[in-house]
Amino acid sequence: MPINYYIFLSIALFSIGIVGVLTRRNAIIIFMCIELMLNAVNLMFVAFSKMHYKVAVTAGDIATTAGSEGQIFVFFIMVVAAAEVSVGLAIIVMMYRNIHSVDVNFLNRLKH
Amino acid sequence: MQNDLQIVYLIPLLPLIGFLVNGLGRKQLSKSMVSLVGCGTILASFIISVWVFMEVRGGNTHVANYFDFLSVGNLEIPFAFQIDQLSSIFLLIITGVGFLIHVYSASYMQEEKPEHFGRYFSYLNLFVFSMLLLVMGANFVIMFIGWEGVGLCSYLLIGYWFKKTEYNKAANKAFVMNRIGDLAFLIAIFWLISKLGTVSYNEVFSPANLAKLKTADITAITLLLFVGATGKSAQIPLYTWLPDAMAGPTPVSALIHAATMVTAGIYMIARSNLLYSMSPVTMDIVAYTGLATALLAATIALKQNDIKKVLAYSTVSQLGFMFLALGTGAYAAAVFHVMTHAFFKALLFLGSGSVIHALGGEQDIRKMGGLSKKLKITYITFLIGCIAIAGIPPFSGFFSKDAILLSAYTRNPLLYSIALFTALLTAFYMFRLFFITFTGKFRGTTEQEHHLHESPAAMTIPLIILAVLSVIGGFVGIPELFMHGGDKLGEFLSPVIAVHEGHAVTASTEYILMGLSTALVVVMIIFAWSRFRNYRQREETGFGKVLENKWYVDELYEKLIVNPLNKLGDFLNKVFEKSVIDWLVNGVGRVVNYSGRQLRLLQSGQVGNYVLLMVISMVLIFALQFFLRK
Amino acid sequence: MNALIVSALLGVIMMFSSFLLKQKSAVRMVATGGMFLLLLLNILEMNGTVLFHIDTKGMIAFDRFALLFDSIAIASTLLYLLLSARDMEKVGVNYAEYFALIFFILCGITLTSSFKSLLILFLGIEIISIPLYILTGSDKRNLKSNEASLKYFLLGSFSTGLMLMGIALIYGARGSFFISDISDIRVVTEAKPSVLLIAGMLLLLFSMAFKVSAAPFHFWTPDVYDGAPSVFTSFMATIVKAAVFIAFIRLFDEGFGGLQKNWQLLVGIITVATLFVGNITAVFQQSVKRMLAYSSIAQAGFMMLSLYAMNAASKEGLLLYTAAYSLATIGIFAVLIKMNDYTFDGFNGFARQEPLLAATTTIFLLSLAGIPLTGGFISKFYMLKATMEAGNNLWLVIFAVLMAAVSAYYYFRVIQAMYFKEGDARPAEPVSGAFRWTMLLLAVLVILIGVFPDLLLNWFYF
Amino acid sequence: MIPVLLILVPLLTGLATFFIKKESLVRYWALLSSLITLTVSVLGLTLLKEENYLQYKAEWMQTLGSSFSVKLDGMGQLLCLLNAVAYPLILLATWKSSYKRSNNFFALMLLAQAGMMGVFLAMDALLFYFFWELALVPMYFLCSQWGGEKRIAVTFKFFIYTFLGSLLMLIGILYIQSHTVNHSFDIASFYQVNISAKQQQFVFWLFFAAFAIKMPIFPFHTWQPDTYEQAPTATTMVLSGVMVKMGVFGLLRWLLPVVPIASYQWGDVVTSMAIIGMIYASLIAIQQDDLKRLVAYSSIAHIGLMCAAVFAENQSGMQGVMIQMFNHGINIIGLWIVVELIERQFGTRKISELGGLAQKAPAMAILFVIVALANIALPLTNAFPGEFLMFNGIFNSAGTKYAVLFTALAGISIILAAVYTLNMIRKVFYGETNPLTERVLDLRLNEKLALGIIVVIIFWIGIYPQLMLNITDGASASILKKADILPLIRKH
Amino acid sequence: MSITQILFWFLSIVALFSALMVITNKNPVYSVLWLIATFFAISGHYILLNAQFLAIVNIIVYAGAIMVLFLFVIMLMNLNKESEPRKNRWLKLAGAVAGGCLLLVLVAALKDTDIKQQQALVNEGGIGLIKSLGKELFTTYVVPFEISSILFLSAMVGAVVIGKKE
Repeated sequence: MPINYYIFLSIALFSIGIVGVLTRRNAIIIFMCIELMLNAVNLMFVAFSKMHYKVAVTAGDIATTAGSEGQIFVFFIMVVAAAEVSVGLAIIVMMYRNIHSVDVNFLNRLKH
Repeated sequence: MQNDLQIVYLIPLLPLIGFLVNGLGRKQLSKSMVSLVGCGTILASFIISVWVFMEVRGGNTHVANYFDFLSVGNLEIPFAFQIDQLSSIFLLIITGVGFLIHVYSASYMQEEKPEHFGRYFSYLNLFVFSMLLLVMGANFVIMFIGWEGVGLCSYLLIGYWFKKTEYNKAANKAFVMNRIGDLAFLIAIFWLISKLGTVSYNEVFSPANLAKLKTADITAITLLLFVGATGKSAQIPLYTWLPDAMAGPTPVSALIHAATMVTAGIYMIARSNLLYSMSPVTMDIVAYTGLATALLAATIALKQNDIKKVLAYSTVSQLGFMFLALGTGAYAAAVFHVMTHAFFKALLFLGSGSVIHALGGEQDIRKMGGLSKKLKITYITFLIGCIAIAGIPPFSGFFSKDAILLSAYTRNPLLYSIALFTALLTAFYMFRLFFITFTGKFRGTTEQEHHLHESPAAMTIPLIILAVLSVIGGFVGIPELFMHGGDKLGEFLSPVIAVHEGHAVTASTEYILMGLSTALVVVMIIFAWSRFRNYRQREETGFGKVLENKWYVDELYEKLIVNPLNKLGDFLNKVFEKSVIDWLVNGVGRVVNYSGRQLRLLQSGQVGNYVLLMVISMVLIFALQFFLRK
Repeated sequence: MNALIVSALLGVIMMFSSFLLKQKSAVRMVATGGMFLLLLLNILEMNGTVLFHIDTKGMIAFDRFALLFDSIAIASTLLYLLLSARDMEKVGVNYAEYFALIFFILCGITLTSSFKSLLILFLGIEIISIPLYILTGSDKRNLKSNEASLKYFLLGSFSTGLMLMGIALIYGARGSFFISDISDIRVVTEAKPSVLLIAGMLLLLFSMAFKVSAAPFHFWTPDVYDGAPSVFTSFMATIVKAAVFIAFIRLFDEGFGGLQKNWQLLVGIITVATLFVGNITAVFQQSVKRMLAYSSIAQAGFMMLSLYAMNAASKEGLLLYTAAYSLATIGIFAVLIKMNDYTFDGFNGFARQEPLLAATTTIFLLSLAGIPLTGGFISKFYMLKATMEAGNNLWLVIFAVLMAAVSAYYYFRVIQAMYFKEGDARPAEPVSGAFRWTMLLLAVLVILIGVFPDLLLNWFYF
Repeated sequence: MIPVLLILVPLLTGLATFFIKKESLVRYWALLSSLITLTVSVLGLTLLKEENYLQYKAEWMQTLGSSFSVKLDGMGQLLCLLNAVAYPLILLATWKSSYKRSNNFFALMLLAQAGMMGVFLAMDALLFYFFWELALVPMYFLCSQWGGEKRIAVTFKFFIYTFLGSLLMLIGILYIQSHTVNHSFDIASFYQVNISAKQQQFVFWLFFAAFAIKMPIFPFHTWQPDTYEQAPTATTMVLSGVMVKMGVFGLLRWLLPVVPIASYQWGDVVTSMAIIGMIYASLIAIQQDDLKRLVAYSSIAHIGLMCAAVFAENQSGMQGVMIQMFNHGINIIGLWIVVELIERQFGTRKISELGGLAQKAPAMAILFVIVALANIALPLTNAFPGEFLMFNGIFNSAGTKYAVLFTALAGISIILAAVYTLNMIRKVFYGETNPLTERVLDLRLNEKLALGIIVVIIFWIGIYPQLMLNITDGASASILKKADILPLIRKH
Repeated sequence: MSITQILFWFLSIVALFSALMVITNKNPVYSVLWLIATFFAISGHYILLNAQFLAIVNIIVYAGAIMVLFLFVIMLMNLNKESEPRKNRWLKLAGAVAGGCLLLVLVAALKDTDIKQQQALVNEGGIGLIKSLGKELFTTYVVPFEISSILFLSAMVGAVVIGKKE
C-alpha cells in the first residue's frame, strides 16, 4: 500500500479528533476525541514501521527487526493512554461529584 | 630681576583685608573701629599707589606674575598684575577718590546699626578690591574677575537697605544687565583664545599677534568687548540700570556709579585701543552709540526732579562723551575726562548727599530751594562742581570736554555740533538743578526747615578737596596752545595709548571752537538762571512728560523682552513640561497598563477557546514554515 | 542512574509509609531524608560513583549536563520540602502520597534531563505530567483546584497527542527514535530536509512549548498555577518547568541542531510572544499568586532565549537560570503560602511584622527582576550574552530588555506593599525558626549564584 | 589598595549599620565611617600617589571575561573625593533631622555611597554596570521609604526610568564586549574595540540613553524635579550632589573613548539637546515657586552645560567638566542644606510665603548668598573656573560648525541663572518679614560648620583652581587621545 | 483492485465515518459506541498490516477495557440522554474551520514527501508478531518497559489520591 494513504488517513483521523476537542463541551467526549487522536498516531506508527521494514527487506536483510520499534512505541502509547484514562476519568468523576456536570464551559472560575 | 613693583599685590590686598575684618567682625567692632579699618586700608593702598605712580613716571613698568590661575593644555592664564601708565592713573583715581568717599561715608552712615555699618564698609572695601583687580589685571580674565566683582558689589550696595523691595529689584536689574554685558565680554575672551591662544595684554597686543588677526575677527572681538562696556558703563541699550542704581546710599552712587565702576568700560577700551584702532567700523559704532547716549541721557536729565536721578543721567551722558572720545580715537582725552569727571561728579554726588543728609533723606528738588544760606560749603562746592561739568575755563571739565569736542570736530563737524548741543544741555540741566536746589525760597516742610544744618567736617572736607581737584584737575591735560609742554597726561599715556594723528586743525579754529562753546555755555547758564531763579512746580505736559518718563524706555523693555520671556517660561512650566514631555513619559506606562488589561481578556477561562487559539497559531506557524518561507 | 532508580524506590517507600507511619512529621522526616540521600547519590555519581550499571541501549545518557541539572533540581526540591513540606498537610489527607508523587516526578525529571531517545522523552514527560494532574486536583473540596486539574489534564493530554504525532512523523522520516539519528549528517547536507521531519519537529516544538508554557501555548498556565494548591504550584512552576526546559534544549540541540535555520525564526517569534504576553499581562494582576504565574511565563520567555541562541553560553546560562529562578520562586511561594490574603494589599506592611522574611523575599524579587549581584541578573545576563553572540538579532535583545524593565514594574509592587504601604500583614500562623533560617540560606544561595556564578558552572566542566 | 578601601569601607560599615539598633549611636557610626572614607580618599590624593596604591585587580567571573579591576585615575580621584567629602557634610548638615528606623536609613545611604564609589572606580564594564545598579537600588528604598507624600509613585517612576536606561546600556556593553578581540569587559579592550561607524551609531544611543536619563538631559529630565521634591533632603543631596555626576562621568569614561566616531557625529545633536535643556530649565526655574523644584531645574541647566562641554571634545572643556562636577556637587549640597533648613523651620518651601529672613538669620542669609552666587559662577568662586573652561571648550570645539552659536545660546542661560537665583534670594531673604518668618532661628552649630566648610572650599578652589586642574590633567588628555577620531577616520 | 486494496478502502471509510459520528453525535453513549467502531476499523488496519499483536491489544485494551470504562462512567453520570447543551454555534464553526485548516495544511505539506513513493508492506512480514515483538520488548526495550511501571505506579497513586473518600 502507498505510505501516503496511511499518512493521510491518520492525519484525517487526527484532525477529526482535534475538531472534536474544539467543538464539544462534554469533558468525556473531549477526552474520547483525544483518544481518537492517539489512535490515529498509532496507525501511523504501524504503517511507518512496516514501511521501514520493507525498506530493510528490499535492502536484502531478511531476518531484520527493522520497524519493530515503531510497534513497540505503539505499545507504550497504549500503556500511557491506559494510565491517562484511569487518572483522567478519576478527575472527571471528582469534578462531577462537585458540580454535577461535565460541561467544560462551567470551568470558568479561573480566568484573566 | 626682582622688580620693586612686585609688591603691588598689596594695593588690592589691603582693601580685601579690610573687607574681611569688617565683614567678619561687624558684630564685634565699634563703628569708629570699622571706619578706621575701612578708611585706613584704602589710604594705605592710596599711598602705595602714589609710590607706584612715581615709579611708573620714572619709567618703570612691570608685569607681576603671582601664580597660575587657569592653565589648561596650551592655554595659560596667570594671576598677574600689570603696572603701567594707564593702570597707575586709574589706581590713583580709584584709591584717591575712594579714600575721600570712605571718609565721607564714615559720618554719612552714622545712623546705621553697627553691624550694618560694618557690612557697608566691608562692601565698600570689597568694591575697591574688585575695582583694583579690574585695572591692575595683566590679562582679560583677571580684568573680567574684577569686572564681575564690581558688578557684584554694586548689586550688594544698591540693595544695601534690603528691606525695601524696590531697592532689591533695582539691585537685581543692575546685576542682570551687567551680566548681559559680561556675557559678550566672555565670548570676546573666548574668541581671543581661539584665535591667539592667549589673553595677556602683552601677547595679545604684540604686533605679531595683531597681524595674525583677520579684520572680521577684530571687528567681532571689539564689538563684543564694546557690548560688555555698554553694560558696565551704562550706554545704550543697557543704560537703564544706572538711574535705578541711585537706590543705594549716596556715597555709593558717588564712588561706584559716578567716579569709578562705570568708567571700567572706558578703561577696557582704552586698554585695548590697539585692537580698536584696527577696526574703523567698531570705532564708528562706539562713537555714535556714545553720542546718542549722551544726547538721550541729557534730554532725560532736563526733566528729572530727583536730585540723584539728575546726576545719574548726567553721568550717563558724560560717559557717552567719553565713548565719543574713544570712538573718535581720542583715548587720552577719554581717560582725561574719566579723571576730571571722577572729581567733579564725585563732588556733585557728595554735595547732593550732604543736601539729602541735611533734609533728612529728602531727594525731591521740588521740595528744596534756598539752601544756599544754610549749607554754605555744600553750596559753594556744588557750584564749583556745576561749573566744572558745564565746562567753563579754567575748570577741569572744560579742558577734558574740549579735547573730546575737538576730536569729534576733527572726525566730522556733524558729530561736533551734536556733541556741542549736548554739552549745552548739560550746562542747562545742571544749573537748573543748582538753582532749584539752592536759590529761591525753601519749599519743604517746616520741621525740615528747622534742623537744616551744614554737614559735619568729615563730610565737608572731602567736598572741599574734591572741589579743589575739580578746579585744578584740568591742568594735567591742558592743551599745547595754552601752555608749552602741556597735555602732560597725553604724553604720559603715550606708551600704552597710540596717540592718534594730532589735531588737523589750526590754532585759530581751536580758539574759535573753544570760544564758541564757552560763550554758548554761559548763555545757557544765564537762561537757566532766568527760568529757575525762583522755581515753582507745575505739571509737566506733552514732550516734557515723555522726557520726565525717560522716553518710556523701561516700559518698552518690559513689553518687548521681560514679559514675553515670562510668558514663555510660564507656558513651558505649566503646559509643555506637564502635558507634553511628562505626558509622553507616563504615556508609555499607560500603554503598558492598558495592553495588560486588554491582554487579560484573552485568558477567557474557557478550555475550548484555549485549544482553538492554540490550533489557530499552529496552523499559522505551519503555514509560515511551509508556504511563506520559500 | 542513581537518581533515577533511587527516586523510584523512594516513591514506592513513600507509598507504603502512608499506611505504615502514622505521624505526619515522621513521613516528612522520611521524605526529607530520602531527598537528601537522593542529592547525595547524585553528587556521588557526578564524581564517578555509579551504583547501578544498567545497559539502556543508549536510550538514556547521564552526561555532565544532565547530572548537574539533576543536582540542581533535587537540591531545589530539598529546599522546597524544607520550606513548604509542612504546608502540604493543609491540602488533604493523603500526605504521604504527595511525597510519593513528587518522587515519581523527580524520576521523570531525571529521564527528561538525560534522554537520548524520543521514547524516553515521551515516557519522562508523561511521568511528570500525570502526577501533576493529580497534585493540581489534590485539594478535592476546592472547586478551583478541581477545575484547574481538569483543564490541565485535558490540555495536557491534547499536547501529548501533538507530541506523539510529531514523534510519529519523525519516525517516518528517520526510522529511529534516537535523537542522534535525527540530526545525522544527512540532514545537514540535504538542501531541503524531509517535510515529514520538519512537520514532526514543529509538532514537538508545539508540545514542548506547551509544557514550558511558552506563548501561544501558555493558556493553561495561569489558570492551573492559580487553581492548584499553592504548595504544588511552587513545585511545578519551578523545578518541573526547569526540567522540561532542559529536555527542550537537549532535544533541539542534539536532535534538531542541524535544522537550526529552519526553527530559529519560529523560536524567536515564540520567545517574543512569550515575553510580551507574560510581562504585559502580569502588570495588571491583583493577586500575587496569579502574578507569579504570569511571571513564570515571562521567565520562560527569557529561558527561550537560550533555545534561540543555542550555543555554549546558552547552555551554561540555562543551568544558571533554572537554579536562580527556581530558588527565588520557591522562596517567594514559601512566604506566599503562609499568607492569608494573596492580593498585593495582603502584603501591606509585611516588613514591619517580619523584617527577615520581607528582606529575603525582597532579595528573591530583585533576583527575578534581574538586579545585579543576584542570581537572576547573572542568568538573564547570560541569556542576553548568548543571544548577542548568536548573531545579528539586536531587536530581540532590546525587546527582551524592555520586557525586563516592565517586569521590574510588577515585582516591585510587592516590595512597595511590604515596605512602603501601611498595614499589618503577617503570616497566618507564626513561622518556625527553621523556616527563617532556610529562607536565609536560600537568599544567600541566590546572592552567591549572582556573585560567583563560576562556583556552579565549574561543575559543568570538571 | 586605596580604591578597594574606598568601596569596602562604606559597604561593610553600611551593612553593619543595619544591625545597630541604638538611634543615637547610628549617626556617629555613619559619620565615623564617612570620615574614614574621606581620609582614605585624601590619602590617595596626597601621600599614597604611587600607581600600585591606586589600582587593584582580582580574578572574578573569568568565564564571562570579566574581572574585579578598580583604579583611581585623575577623574576618579576628583569624583571619589567629592563623594567622600559630600557624605560628612550631608550627615553634619542633617544631624538634627530624625528618621524612623534610622539605622536602615543610614545603612542605605552608606551602601549608595559604596555603589557610587564603585562606579567611579570600576575599570571593567560589567563591574561598572553592577555598581551603577547598586547605587540605584538603595536610592530607591531611601526615597520611597522616607520621602514625601507622593513618594512611592514618584520614586517608582524614577527607578523604572533609570533602570530602563541602564538596561539599554547593558546591551551596549554586551555588544561592545562581543566585538572586542579577547571577549573581555576590561576597559582597555573596550577602548581598543574596532567597530565600524555604522555599528557605533546605535551603540552610542544605547549608552547615551542611560547617561542622558541619569544626568538628566532634556527631554529625559522629568523624573528629576519630582524626585528631588519628594525625596528626603539628605537623599536629594546625594542624588543631585553626587549621583547625577555618574551620568557625566559615564559619558567621559565609557562613551567618548569607546565610540569616538559616533560621539563625533552625534556631537551636534547632543549638544543642541543639552543647550535647549539649559535654556528650557532656566526659564522654568524662573517660574518656580517651590525652592526644591527651583534648585532641581537649576541643576538640570548646569548639568546640560557639562554635557555640552563634554561633546566639545577638547582639553579645556574636558577639564572644565571634571572640576565642575566636583564644584557643582559641593555648591548644590550647600543650597540643599539651606532649603532643608527653611522647610524644616516653616514647613513650607513656597518662595511666595517666605521673606525677610536676612533680618533675623543673617548667618544663614550670608552663607546662602555666597553659595548661590557660587552656583551662578561668580569669579573667585569655585564654579567660575569650571564654567569658564567649559564655555571656552564649547566655543573652541573643533567638531562643530555652530560653536559660536552654541556658546551664545548657552551663555543666555547664565544670564537667566542670575535672574532666578537673585529673585529667589530677594524673595526669600530680603524684604520685610511676615508672621511666618518672624520666628526664624539662625543656623545651629552643625549647619554653620557644614556651610562653613562648603564656603571655604568654594573660595579655595575659586582662587586657586589650578590645584584641581593639575589632578585632572592626565585623565582628560588620555580620554581625548582615545576620543580623537582622525586616526580612526584614516583607518576606515 | 486487489482484495487488500478493497479492504483498505473499506476500513478507511468505516474509520473516518465512525470517527465523524463520534464527534457529531449528540448522545455520549452513541459517541462511545461509534468510537469503539472506529477502533475496530483501526484494528482491521493493523491486521491488514500484519501487526497482529497490536490488533489484539487494541481490541482488548482499548475497545474492551478503556471504552467500557468510559461507558461505565457515562452511565454512572447518566448522561445517556441528549444532555449536551447547545454550544455557541460560531465557536463550533470556528473550531471546525480551524481543524479543517490544520488538516489542509498538513495534507498540503505532506502530500509530496521524499518517501511518498515508499510502500507500507501489507499482510506479510513477521515483525508484528507477538514472538518478535516480545523478544524486542524484553531485550532492547526492557528499560522503558520498567520505566512504564513507574508511570503506572504514579497513576495508581493518583487514582487513590483522587478517588479516596475523605
